[in-house]
This record gives sequence, C-alpha cells and structure tokens, in this order.
Amino acid sequence: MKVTVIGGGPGGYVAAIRAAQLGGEVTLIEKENLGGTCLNVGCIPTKALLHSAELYEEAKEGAKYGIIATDVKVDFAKVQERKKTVTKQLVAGVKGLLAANKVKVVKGVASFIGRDVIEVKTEKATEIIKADKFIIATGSIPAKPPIPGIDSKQCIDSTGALELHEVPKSMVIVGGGVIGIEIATLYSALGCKIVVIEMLDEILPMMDGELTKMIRAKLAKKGVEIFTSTKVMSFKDAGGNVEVTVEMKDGSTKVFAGEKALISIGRKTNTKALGLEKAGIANDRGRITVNDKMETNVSGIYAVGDCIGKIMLAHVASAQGEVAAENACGHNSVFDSKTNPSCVYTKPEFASVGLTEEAARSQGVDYIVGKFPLAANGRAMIMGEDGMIKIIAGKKYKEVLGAHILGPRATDLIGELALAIGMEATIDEVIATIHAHPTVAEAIREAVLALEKRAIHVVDR
Amino acid sequence: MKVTVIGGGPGGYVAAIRAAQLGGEVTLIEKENLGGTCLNVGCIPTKALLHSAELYEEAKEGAKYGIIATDVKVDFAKVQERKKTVTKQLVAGVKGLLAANKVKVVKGVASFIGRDVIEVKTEKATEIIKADKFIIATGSIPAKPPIPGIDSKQCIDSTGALELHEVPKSMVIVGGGVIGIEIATLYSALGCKIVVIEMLDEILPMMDGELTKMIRAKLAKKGVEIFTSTKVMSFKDAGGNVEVTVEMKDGSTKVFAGEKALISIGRKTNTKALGLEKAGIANDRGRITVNDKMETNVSGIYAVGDCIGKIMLAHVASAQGEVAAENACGHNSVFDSKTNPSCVYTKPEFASVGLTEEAARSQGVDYIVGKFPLAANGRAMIMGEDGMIKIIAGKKYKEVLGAHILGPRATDLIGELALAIGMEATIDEVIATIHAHPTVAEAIREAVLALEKRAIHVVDR
Amino acid sequence: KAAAVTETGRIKASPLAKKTAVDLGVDLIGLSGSGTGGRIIQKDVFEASENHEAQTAVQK
Ligand SMILES: Cc1cc2nc3c(=O)[nH]c(=O)nc-3n(C[C@H](O)[C@H](O)[C@H](O)COP(=O)(O)OP(=O)(O)OC[C@H]3O[C@@H](n4cnc5c(N)ncnc54)[C@H](O)[C@@H]3O)c2cc1C
Ligand SMILES: Cc1cc2nc3c(=O)[nH]c(=O)nc-3n(C[C@H](O)[C@H](O)[C@H](O)COP(=O)(O)OP(=O)(O)OC[C@H]3O[C@@H](n4cnc5c(N)ncnc54)[C@H](O)[C@@H]3O)c2cc1C
Repeated sequence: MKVTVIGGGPGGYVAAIRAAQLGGEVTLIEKENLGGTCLNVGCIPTKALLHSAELYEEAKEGAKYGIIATDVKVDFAKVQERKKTVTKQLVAGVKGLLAANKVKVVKGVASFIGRDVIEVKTEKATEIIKADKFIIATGSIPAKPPIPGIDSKQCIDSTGALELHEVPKSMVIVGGGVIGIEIATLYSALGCKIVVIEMLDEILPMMDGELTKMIRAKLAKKGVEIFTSTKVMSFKDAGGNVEVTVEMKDGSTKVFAGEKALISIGRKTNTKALGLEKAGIANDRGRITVNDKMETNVSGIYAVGDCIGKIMLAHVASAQGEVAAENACGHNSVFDSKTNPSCVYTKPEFASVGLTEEAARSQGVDYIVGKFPLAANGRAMIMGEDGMIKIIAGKKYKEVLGAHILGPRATDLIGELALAIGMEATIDEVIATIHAHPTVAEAIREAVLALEKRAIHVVDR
Repeated sequence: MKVTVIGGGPGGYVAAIRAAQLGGEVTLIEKENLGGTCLNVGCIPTKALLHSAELYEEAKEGAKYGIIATDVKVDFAKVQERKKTVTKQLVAGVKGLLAANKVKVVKGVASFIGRDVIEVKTEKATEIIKADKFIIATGSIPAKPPIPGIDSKQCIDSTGALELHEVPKSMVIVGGGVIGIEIATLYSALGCKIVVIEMLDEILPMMDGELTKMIRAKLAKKGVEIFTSTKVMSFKDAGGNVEVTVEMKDGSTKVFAGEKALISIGRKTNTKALGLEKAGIANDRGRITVNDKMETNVSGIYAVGDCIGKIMLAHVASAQGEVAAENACGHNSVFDSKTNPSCVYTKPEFASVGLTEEAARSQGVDYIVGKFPLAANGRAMIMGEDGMIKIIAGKKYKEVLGAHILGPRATDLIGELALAIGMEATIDEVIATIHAHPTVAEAIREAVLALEKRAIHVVDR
Repeated sequence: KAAAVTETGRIKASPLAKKTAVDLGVDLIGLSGSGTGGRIIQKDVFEASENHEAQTAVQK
C-alpha cells in the first residue's frame, strides 16, 4: 500500500510512522521543518521558554525555602539557545524515527493535481507522486484579523513572540486563549508588563470558569492586566511602541501602549496551497471535512490535525494521525475526543478533560460537583503552590464526566481522569484506588470523595 | 456507636474522621503529636527538606537554562524553619479537621485493661475509656539493631537526620531502603559526602530492579557511594566522626568514617505499651494480626497502619483506617493492596505500582514488558531530566499488572496506572486514552504501545 | 461488535455499564460490547434495554 502524507507536524509524522508500522510504503512531504508547528514554533518552544521562566521565578523566591541566591539574572540569549537545543534535538529525533521506519521524506510544497496524484515543488524540480492513499496534515497558521494598523512592525504573532531577542518592557496581548495566556505567563515572569485584551467575556473559554477565575486572580497578582469583553479597534506604530486602541466593556475607548503587540486571536487552517478543488475534497472555507474515521469525501484521502479546523492540539493531531493511518492500511479505527485533555502551562498548571460545569449545565446534564482545594494538600504546600481540583460526575450513576485541575503538575495529573472517563469509571473506582502520599494526586481522590461529602482533608458540609 | 481510636497518625486520624462521618461518637488518643510519624518526623518533613534541596540544585544549574545566579547558598536554618512551618500547618490542619468532625482528642498514652476498656495516662491523671469499638493505629518506631557501638552519639535515626542543625560533611547511611535513599538524596544534594551500606544485594528491594539500577547510577554520578551485599559489624565513636566497620561482599573488612551514621534498616511496630495481652489481641512479636477487614481476633477491635507490620506507608495506613472505620460503623469494607503505589523521592522521582518484573517472574506469571525511555520525551527533555517508564502486562489478555516510573513527576504519574490496575484495564484502554502533549504522561501511552511493538517515538524492533 | 465474555467467563463491561444494567434490569450476559476491545459500555446497555422494550411491546 502506497501512503503519502502531506505535512510533517505531529499529525503527519505520526500518521507516517503508524502507516509504516502497518506495512505501508510511506512518503512524507514537508515544505519546511519536520515536527511542524508543534516542535518548531508551538508547543515545545513555548514550554522550553516557560521552563526557564519558572526556574527564574523559583530562584528569585528561593529564600522562602532557605535557598539564597543574591543576584539572579536572565540571560535571554541563553534562554533562547536552550530552547533551540531542545527543538533541534526533537526535530532530529523525528527525522531519525522516520528514517528508522523507512518513511521517505521529500522536502517540498505538495498540491493535488488529481484524485490520486499530487505534485511536489521541491527546491530544484517538480515531482509527481501517485499513491493509493493520501493523509493531509498541513496544519494551521496564525490568523491575522483585518484590524487597521495590524501591519505595524511591533505587531507580532506567536512565532514572533517565541523568537524575540530581548524581553520587551511591555506587551499588549490581543486574545486570551491558550497561546495568549501562556505568552503572558512567560514574559510577565521575565519582567515584561503585560496587558491582555479579550473580546469574549472570559479568557480560556474552553476551561472551567470557576478555575479560570482563580488563574486570572493569580495572573493579576503578578501584574498581568486582563480586560475581557474588550475589542481591539486599531494599532498605531508610535516609534518604539505600538498603540492599541480598544473599545472597553462599557463602550469607552482606551489606548494601551506596548513595545510589542501579540496577535493571538486564533489560527486558521493551512490548506490554500493544497489544490483541494483539484481532487474534489470537500471543505468549509479551507477546513477539510472529515468523518470520525478521518476520511474526506474522496475515498482514499484522509485529513487530520489542525487542517480540519476542529480541535487544534498536537495530541489530537497525533491521535487522528494514527486513526487515519490505520484506516488507510485497511484497519477500522475511529477518533473519539472524549478523553482529550486541554492543558494550559500557567503557573501553576491548568488542565481539563471532559465536561466543564458550564458545558454540563448548558447540555442539561444532571450532574454533581466535588472540589478539593490544593491549599489543603501537603505536597502542593511543600511546593509553595495552591489551586483546586474539581470533578463533575453524573448525578444518577456517578460516572466521571469532567475533571479540572489548577495546580502543580496538573497537565500530568489529568491523565488519570482521562483514563477514568475513557473507561466509563464511576467515582467508586477512583475512590477504591489508593493514591500515594504525599502527592498532588491524593487530591484527586479527595475531590472525588467530596462528591459524596466524605472528603477526609477538608470539612464537608 | 462509641469508637475509640488509639494513635493520631495517618492511620488513626483518618479512621477517626471517617468514623465520625458515619455517625460514630469518636475519641482519639494521641500521646505526642497529631499527624503521627508521617506529618512530624516522616513523609512530610523529608519531602519539605528535599524540595529545598531540589531548588538548590536547580538554582546552581540554572545557567544551562539561561538563569544565572552567581552565589547560591543554603541557609540550612531557614530550610529547617520552612520544614517546620509546613509540618506545623498540616498538624494544625489535622487538629481542625478532627474538631470540625467532632472527634474528641485526648492527649495521653493508651493501654488496654480489658477487652472493651483502656486506660489513658494523661499528664495529670489516668482516664478509663470504654467503647464499643477500638481502632489501634499506634504506628512504628525506628528499629535499632544490636550492633556494637550503635549507641555512639553520632549514630542517628531518621528523626535525628531530619532535625540536624547543620549539613554534615559526611554521612554513612546504614540501610538502602526508601528512607536511607531519600536521606542520601537530600544530604548529597546539600553537599554531604554519602556512603550507603546495604546488606541485601540491591537497594530499594521492592522496586523494579532495572529502574533501580538506573537510579543507582544517577546517585553514583552525584557522588553517593553505594555498597550492597555489605554488612555493618560495628560503630566506633572517633571524636568528630563515627567509624563504621563493614564486611564487604568479598568478605574483606573496610572502615568508613562519617560525621554521622544514619541507622535506617527498618521500623518496628509500636505496640509494647498497649497491653495487647490484657485484651487478648493476637500478634506476632508485636505485629498485630488482622484480616482484610482490619479486624483483630477480638471482635470490635481493629488495627491499621504500621502497627500491623505489613506495608509501612502512610497512604496504606489511611486506606486501612477508612476500612476499619467503615466496618466499625457497621459497613462492610475490605482492604485491597493491589492499587497501592510505592514512591521514592529521588531526583528524578521513582514510583511503582503492581508487579515488578522480578515478582512477575518469581510468581510464574506469563507477562510481557513495554518500555519507553524518557530521554525521548519532550517534556522531560525540557526539564533536563530523563528516566524510564516500564509496564508489565499479562501475556494473554494484556491487562496492566505493574507499572514502574523513574522520571520527573513519577509519584503523581503513577496514579493513572494504579487506576488502570484497579479497574483491570487492558492496554487497549490506556492506548485509547488521549494523552496531552507535551507532558511526561504521554510516555505512559508510549510504554504501553511498546508492549505491542508499536510505540511511535522510539524505534521498536 | 465483539462478544464481551472472556474465556474465563468474566464479562468485560465498564463500571457505568454495570450500574446502568442493574438499574434497567438488563442482563449483561450475551450482550456484545462496542467499547475498546469489545467492552460493554453504557450505550450498549441502553440499546439492549430499548430493544428489549421494543420486543416486549411486539409480544404484547
Ligand atoms: C505557540 C503555540 C503553542 C502551542 N502549544 C500547544 C501545546 O502545548 N499543546 C498542544 O497540544 N498544542 C499546542 N499548539 C498547537 C499545536 O502546535 C498544533 O495543534 C499542532 O502542531 C497541529 O499539528 P498538525 O500536524 O496538524 O499541523 P502542524 O504542526 O502545523 O504541521 C503542519 C506541517 O505541514 C507543512 N505543510 C503545510 N502545507 C504544506 C504543503 N502544501 N506541502 C508540504 N508541507 C506542508 C507545514 O510546513 C507544517 O510543518 C500550540 C500552537 C502554537 C502556535
Ligand atoms: C523518614 C520517614 C519518611 C517517610 N516517608 C513516607 C512517604 O513519603 N510516604 C509514605 O507513604 N510513608 C512514608 N513514611 C512512613 C509513614 O510515616 C508511616 O507509614 C505512617 O506514618 C504510618 O501511619 P500510622 O498511623 O500507622 O502510624 P504513625 O504515623 O507512626 O502514628 C502513630 C501514632 O500513634 C501514637 N501512639 C503510639 N502509641 C500510642 C499509645 N499507646 N497511646 C497513644 N498514642 C500512641 C504515636 O505517638 C503516633 O503519633 C515515612 C516514614 C519515615 C520515618
């Protein structure tokens, strides 16, 4: 089976490896860098920079723990260098994995010229590639809204924000989604004055509102100013600064100045160059239409990841990549997002899986809630952190429907609850599981106990 | 129902709260400090000190991440103060929880004077307390082997090691169990030269041998010298030092000198003062005999935690405490250790649940193994850590039988696999669960995929 | 759909499916599972319950 994958991000390279594991003869076309957005200008670089920022904050606050460092400084060039080392190593890793799995990698821009054939513009030539199956994984690019002045040189997108040579003194972040909030966390920790402008009435709209309020308060405490229900009207280059004119919630106009303005209002699918129409691939304004087997309307052509314009997350792209590869190779797999976690690398971390309380309410689900404050968790206290674990369960059978964690290690803790949701566990099974002491994970069990008003380490009424 | 709990550690205070939740009229007798070993001289103080030590190491190594701190020092008095703040706060928390649950706390030493009655020697008087049900949770104390010279003033136990006023220049640790290895991790990070002497042929005997070798290598790299199959013959006070004479593996004799010698060869049940014979409670040299309902041979008398001399862990004591309280209050609960995690707070952390490969082999279980090296995990790489995740599954049905993690956040990651074991999950369910990127938890799924030779991020052969 | 009974006679069903089955009076034995690895999930129990009701209605 000849399988051609277009795009070498976490959707594409995982699909390619999986198809090769299943015996496919696989070619992968990538126009820029293997690893795609995720490894080069997305997940990994943000988290590498954030790790340095976290170490900086910890070193400065060490005295509280008896660790005295008099003169803590950020060598931002070094911080960037470390980021590059990590991304390079991971990109090299992907290259090695593809080679070991005998995936042929072609560098070039692919576009369909028929239902079963693409042309690839490489540096020197144009190659024609025929295949039995195609998996499209061309990802997404930052959206650039048509706001006057957005082409000012101080207006940057996430890629620009990750590649600054210096920590700016001030930054206006337009868009309080995951990317905006992670970059706010990053640069505010490094001493940049941050203002976040969000059009909706809350930042991080996919997260549980109650916990979002807690992280907002934490950001505010660090000097990050957040304005919700606020709309950007225009940008103006003012020499060293950019002036961002916004319409506030109350209808008044305000101007924020920043050394940089980050535009992080969302991402759009990257499918323009693909020639979708040549193969007759159905799409909704560039978002490729697929079913839960990741099939497009054209038999033998699959699409996964950001390019379908649904859940734009690396692990979703990879999960869909595996499904597409399996189906392309004759298996029968479906993608199910019910165990899909959402993570935000704030300090402390913020993670969620399943229904938020808002979603449960609006879907008319009969639910109960259990909560446990991490201020009462020994391990979190030792780390000098707090936060909250919140569990949503069905009222009748007490199955786990949603879990929300704001606290240290939240992004890793959420795995237990994703498994619980996937297995249709009820709270009895989580309660029956012994949770090690002293860990943050203990608080998961406590939050679940709280659903039955029987938490041990918090007073239940 | 009148329930009296003897001992205020994680076994006793949890039992008391649970019994109160179920409507019991509860009295708790504690001779020293609420929170027992765990909060006062065990789990919490070790981890509080270890957290400071970790921050120290990170601050010193910050340059790698672009965080430059020129002059990092340990203010050990401050480190100890921080530890005290945490333990005090948690002990006060337990006091508050007991009060809120209307548990009457009596300070004094309890001992049985009959089958349904104890006497409690308080500061001023002797009280007689009758009850319908008793839950014994008197815990354990460090064992002191009859080795010549063990009374030298430089010989300390874990309690002494946690209360030092200065970081010693050198320490000989006798016993390479969890406590010995955690204290080795702590003081070696703070600059103390450590030698560990272990009688068995490997340290941390309950952990998976393959991963134990990896942590041994890491400790060695930090200058911790470990001698296994080595027996301590005698201690000798040599002024500022203690000289520890040992018999090496090859039969030769060697002398190690240290400013302190830590005796951490194990703990023994603390039941001597209880007058077990007066109530006719069966025990094996002080280890109280119980069934899986935590009942002793005497109806209405239960025992939980370290005092039964089985698995000496705080979370086990608490889990058993809940079971005993529920049974005492007329419910029907059993204790099952199959989801019980074991954790060691090394750097990186080390955690395990279920069968080790050694146990699987010796029990004749038909098993398969999946492994994933954390050097190939983006999140671990960002944190500058490595390690390994190893999963043991049944050969036929591929149910998860054991999981072993050496890596950052291991103690919290193990929760997902404890739940998997508790739910009798097969690897299919873990694979079907989407794991967030970039997290360490992703590597759990990879290790599970490796069981079927289909890991994505490592070359499977 | 695969049969959800293992060779050892154990029924592979999610905890939610089990509780739902008790509640609706559905017998898990003989049900086939549409979950991962052929596990019976709640949806299967609901479907079985509806089929059963439909059948009883027809019989009446
Ligand atoms: C700043 C930032 C932080 C993020 N953090 C996270 C995070 O923490 N966790 C998370 O899960 N997600 C995160 N994301 C989202 C994540 O990066 C994407 O969801 C993920 O990369 C999508 O994978 P993909 O394979 O679908 O597309 P991409 O990663 O975008 O890869 C698509 C690839 O296709 C190539 N390509 C495009 N068109 C063609 C063509 N015609 N021919 C050949 N090649 C082509 C591109 O060059 C690119 O390499 C983040 C994104 C950003 C921007
Ligand atoms: C250094 C160290 C580190 C540890 N780290 C961990 C860890 O990280 N994780 C973990 O799970 N476990 C750890 N442990 C083990 C853990 O502390 C014990 O397993 C746990 O405390 C046992 O709880 P317990 O309630 O059975 O007994 P204990 O905590 O020992 O409590 C017993 C209580 O009973 C009181 N008492 C005794 N006799 C009487 C009497 N006759 N009358 C009245 N009161 C009495 C004692 O004063 C004590 O307060 C550690 C232990 C040590 C020493």
